[in-house]
Amino acid sequence: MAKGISKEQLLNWYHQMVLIREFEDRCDHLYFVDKKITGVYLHLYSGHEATGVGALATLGPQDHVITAYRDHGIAIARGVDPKPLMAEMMGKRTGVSGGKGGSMHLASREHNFWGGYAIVGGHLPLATGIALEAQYNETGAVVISFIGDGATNNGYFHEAVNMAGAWKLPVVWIIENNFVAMGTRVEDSTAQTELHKRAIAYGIKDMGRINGQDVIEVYETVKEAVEYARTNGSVLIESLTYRYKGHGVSDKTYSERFADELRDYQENRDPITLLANRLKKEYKNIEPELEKIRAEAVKIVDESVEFALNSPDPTYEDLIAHIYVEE
Amino acid sequence: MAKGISKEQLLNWYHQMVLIREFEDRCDHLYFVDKKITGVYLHLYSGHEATGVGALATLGPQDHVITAYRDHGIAIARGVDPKPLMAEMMGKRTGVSGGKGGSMHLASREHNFWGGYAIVGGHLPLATGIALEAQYNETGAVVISFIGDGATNNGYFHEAVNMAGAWKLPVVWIIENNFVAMGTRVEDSTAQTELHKRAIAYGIKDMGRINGQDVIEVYETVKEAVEYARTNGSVLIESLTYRYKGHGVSDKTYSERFADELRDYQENRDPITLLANRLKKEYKNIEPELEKIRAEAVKIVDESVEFALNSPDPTYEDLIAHIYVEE
Amino acid sequence: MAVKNIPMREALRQALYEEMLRDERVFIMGQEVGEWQGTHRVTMGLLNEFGKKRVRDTPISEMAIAGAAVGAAMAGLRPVAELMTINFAFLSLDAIINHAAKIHYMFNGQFKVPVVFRAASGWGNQATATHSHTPEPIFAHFPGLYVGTPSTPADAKGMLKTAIRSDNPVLFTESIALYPKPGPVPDDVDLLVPIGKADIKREGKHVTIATYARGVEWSLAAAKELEKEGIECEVVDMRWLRPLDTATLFESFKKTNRCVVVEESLPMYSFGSEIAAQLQENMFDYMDAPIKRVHAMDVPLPFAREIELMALPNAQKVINAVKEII
Amino acid sequence: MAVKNIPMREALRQALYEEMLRDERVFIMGQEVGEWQGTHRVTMGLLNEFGKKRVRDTPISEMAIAGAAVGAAMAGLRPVAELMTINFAFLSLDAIINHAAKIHYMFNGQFKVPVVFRAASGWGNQATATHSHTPEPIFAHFPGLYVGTPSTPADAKGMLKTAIRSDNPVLFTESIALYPKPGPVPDDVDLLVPIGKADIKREGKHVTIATYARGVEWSLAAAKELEKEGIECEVVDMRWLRPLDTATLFESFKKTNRCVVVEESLPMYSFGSEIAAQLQENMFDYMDAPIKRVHAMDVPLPFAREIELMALPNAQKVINAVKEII
Ligand SMILES: Cc1ncc(C[n+]2csc(CCOP(=O)(O)OP(=O)(O)O)c2C)c(N)n1
Ligand SMILES: Cc1ncc(C[n+]2csc(CCOP(=O)(O)OP(=O)(O)O)c2C)c(N)n1
Ligand SMILES: [Mg+2]
Ligand SMILES: [Mg+2]
Repeated sequence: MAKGISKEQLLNWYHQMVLIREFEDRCDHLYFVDKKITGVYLHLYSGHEATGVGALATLGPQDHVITAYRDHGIAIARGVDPKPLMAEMMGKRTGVSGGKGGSMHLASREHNFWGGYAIVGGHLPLATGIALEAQYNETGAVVISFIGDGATNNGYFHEAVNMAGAWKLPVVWIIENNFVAMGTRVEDSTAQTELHKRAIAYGIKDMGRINGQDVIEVYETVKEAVEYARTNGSVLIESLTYRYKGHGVSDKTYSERFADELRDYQENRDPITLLANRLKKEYKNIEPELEKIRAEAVKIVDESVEFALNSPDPTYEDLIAHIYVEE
Repeated sequence: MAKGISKEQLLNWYHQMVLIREFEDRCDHLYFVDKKITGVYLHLYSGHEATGVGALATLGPQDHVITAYRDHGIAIARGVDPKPLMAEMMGKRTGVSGGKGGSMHLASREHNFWGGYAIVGGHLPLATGIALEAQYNETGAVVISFIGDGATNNGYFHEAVNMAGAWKLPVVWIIENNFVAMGTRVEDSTAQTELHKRAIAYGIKDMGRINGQDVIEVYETVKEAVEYARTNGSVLIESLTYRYKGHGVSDKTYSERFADELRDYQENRDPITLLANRLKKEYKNIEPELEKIRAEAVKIVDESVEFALNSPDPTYEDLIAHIYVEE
Repeated sequence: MAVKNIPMREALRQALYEEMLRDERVFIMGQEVGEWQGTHRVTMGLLNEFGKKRVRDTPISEMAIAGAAVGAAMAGLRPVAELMTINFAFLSLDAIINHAAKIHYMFNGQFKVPVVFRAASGWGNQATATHSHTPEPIFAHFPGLYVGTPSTPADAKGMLKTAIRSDNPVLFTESIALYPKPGPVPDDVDLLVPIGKADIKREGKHVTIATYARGVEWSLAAAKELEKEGIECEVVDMRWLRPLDTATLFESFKKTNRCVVVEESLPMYSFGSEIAAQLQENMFDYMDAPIKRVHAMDVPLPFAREIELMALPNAQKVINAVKEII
Repeated sequence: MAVKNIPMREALRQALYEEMLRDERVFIMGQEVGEWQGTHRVTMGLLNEFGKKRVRDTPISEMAIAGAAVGAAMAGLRPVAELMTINFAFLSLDAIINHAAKIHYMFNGQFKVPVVFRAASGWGNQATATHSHTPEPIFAHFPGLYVGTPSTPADAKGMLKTAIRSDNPVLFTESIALYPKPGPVPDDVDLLVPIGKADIKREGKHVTIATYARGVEWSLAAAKELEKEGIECEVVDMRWLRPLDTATLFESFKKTNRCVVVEESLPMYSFGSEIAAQLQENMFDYMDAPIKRVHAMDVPLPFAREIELMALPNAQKVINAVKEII
């Protein structure tokens, strides 16, 4: 495993994945128990960590990232400070989007993280447009655009990916196939369950299916894809992953409905455990380091909650600000 | 050629194809010269005859047909009387759509011809829905839905075909690939120029590319497709054909722009000439019969023009009728 | 006839259940209407009852959901297509306006399109800008479509049943905030509310409040407060934005000579605009004061609870508007 | 400064040409804008001038055309996305309303979306129901977007230039009927018409005619006729439906105390509704008569020329409306 990937890098990924998991668990708790997060549109990334972290590890700061509403983990993997992220969950003035976007609309301009978007598929042509700018200005940048499995059945997907294909735009389209869209299984929404094959319809490079639970496999495939896209145009990857929580916090019967499958994933295919086991196998006595990382993640999340709770609410002035750019 | 296809059937196809060609040439003349057709949204089917005629020859009266705005030839091939068709071109009260639909919105309920539609791609989910009724009521009927090459890049195509695939609905999707959408060539609008391959994206049967200029090849392939669709669900066929006129009558520089290509098609790959040559080869002394058919077609078109010209205009009562079903 | 107190959600479910029992051609399609039991639980239990043929989970394909429903309706079925929330119906706009609403006319009556598009509507639950629309007036701009949206469980049941039985396409929206609210519903399988008929939800003589859906709740609350001060409001629930029952509205206005329009939607080119325009045009001689409009603030709706609530209409805003013209 | 008499089509072309020369970030995308030279010939010659990078023919993908333009604008370009006709913009509604108009707000100002959506609008040329919309009011319902539509070549050029230079998203529609009509245009590369500023196209004291785009032509023709009878109409070309210049409108109304609203669009929940509502609400004490509305008939528009023309507004209908309230 891990050809040419340093221990440091692996530990960094481990850190990010654990941080995401902790952040999401805390969001869950803040919603259900503490009632400090009140917005019911709260979609957690738990289970998907390896895909987000492995994919974004391939990018430089000049590259671009965009995703749908399941965006917490993507923001963290892109290096956005958890404090303003947690503040956004609570609708605080100090949130990344000033409390106006909420969980589904995190973004950070300075990280070239172009946001989470709540209309299924709506961000896909935005990815095409952002890539067009890269090509237009010859910046050499690449866009990674995440896509839910369910979103691939939407007209936006078709039009956006086809246009990017026709214009040879540098986008790595990554389908995060967690096998379900809300409650609809992939096989119930299309007769083509191998979603990567949709690349054929657009004449773009099909990089097949990967094990999205394995951060190293994700990293290596996406790395190749990013290099390809930088010069040759769009690529499609299907990353097989799994959603640990309900669709959003309103989906309360999820863990019953899929109890067995869920247990199987958590026990045998958990991305964090997988990476931990590999690290343990490769590097002797690494346990204390992993423990330290975990403790650190908890502390970061604690601090983010602290920060959010102590932040002010937006005011009437915020309500009426930014409807238009002042000119 | 023509295994098991009777002379009578071939002559019938010849009749239909010639009738379409005559009808379209007359429309052109009525628009440009006689100024009796005034609507500029007038898209002629000339050049496509073999695809429409060959495909619809496979259907029974209980089956269904739907298409886009390039619908004159489809209506004729489905057996709709040219008189009310021509009347519709002129916006007469006796037109198939009472003069309210015009060239782009021909339909005949009694022929299960569900219409031409002017919004690119807009009729495709209608085809899905009509097929759903067939499945729901177990009528055994099949839907043939025609699609322009340009229309395959629209979200409607993706969603409609995917849904039909997921639900195993009996639709034969026929792409009439005339290589161009208005002025945009297929290769400029997608990196996947083999449009039939889009079937893969939906897990439906891909019946490949056929020579859409050859009525027999069209007939045989679509026949197989219809049989398949009746029990197994959707099929996609790409029929390669060619547009003899501009996109619509407003497209006046077309025949200059593509002069060479156009000449090549007209001289070497004309669907009517092709069929005539085959008939001549197969059946001795058939020329007089073909001549008779041609004369007959001219007469039918003459009569349709006569009928249309002598028909009354719609009135104010027509203007306000059928906004809603009275109930 | 028995009358039961049930939430609007349940009233809608009953309407669907009864109409599906009554007419085999009626079926449901939409995202999560089946296994999931409906995003807002309106289709709860129906999959079990009627099976997958008549309760169809769809892909996330709003164009095809609406368009296929149109096709199925033309072919003789009676689809009830759920668009989950009205926000996603923006993606169905062409299928609804250019197809459902125009096909009967465009083909000179050859085809009927007896389809119902159902969608949850409204905001105030931190759903943020893209998920916080009440755009019924946008859809009601176009002829060929009926647009209805109920304010009580009884209306919900009766209007939805009428919509399903209608041979015309209907956009039917349901206020998310009203789903759990109970109200009396007569136990009548033929409970029908005529299309295009408004309903006076409270009589009064000093001012007419023209409203619909969730606006009725705010208006009735305001009326209750104002009563204490001797101001009697007549609350006219328009129920249908198209056709618009101006007759009932005008009748009320002739009595009160004053009107406040209350809606959850945005201010411009909206419900309040049309009502005000109609009244001043047709009731000019009866106008004792300008028509006032209460509506959402003219902003994309934000996430944070505090400021979102500032932007939402409420009873107090209705009271203030009434007082301005009384 | 030189003034040239040119058709609106050419004025628009000049605006595009000059802004593309001025700012490398400005580019055009849309169906048939390049090789075909524009469906309505507005982009004629621009491909030759600027090449494929800056004049981009697109697939028939209205969702992606609008959405990709939004993305490119966020990333720093200044796209002018042509949607061929406004009818097809129904398929772009979500990208325009939920994305272009909301992104600046939703992300608290982090991103700007300096995109212009251009589309030909209007009807009366037998385009039939699906191709005969003037739905500008629908789009103008939503905050975050500007909506402009010119009535003269000079306005066309000045407004489009302003739209392109604006940091905000603009929906810019162009009346198909007005494309060939000539008018004087100052030869000024900085000809700019401020966003949200109405223009009095004719002064008068007896009645205000509030209108826009093609309505101006009908209104001016009506005014000319009415002048013969001593009725002086003030024709206010609103130019922008959002922001709406009520100040200019109110100023005019204070003088005339009467108003007719003229639009090419459908009657309900439309431009006339909003103008009438605004006037009665804010100018109640100045109202000497009800505001009258002239608009398309409330039907899906038919093909046959005879009956289509019956449904279209015209100068005579404006004259009749004015006479009703004078
Ligand atoms: C256009 C649109 N339709 C429907 C919805 C409601 N919705 C939100 S998320 C979702 C499921 C998306 O599933 P998928 O793309 O697989 O992403 P996942 O949630 O699994 O990450 C649906 C149907 C929406 N937000 N937008
Ligand atoms: C949604 C939509 N976009 C654009 C148009 C304008 N338009 C009409 S026909 C056409 C080209 C369609 O080409 P194709 O699908 O290849 O069919 P063909 O004309 O070749 O038969 C276009 C762009 C339209 N009518 N509808
Ligand atoms: Mg999923
Ligand atoms: Mg074509």
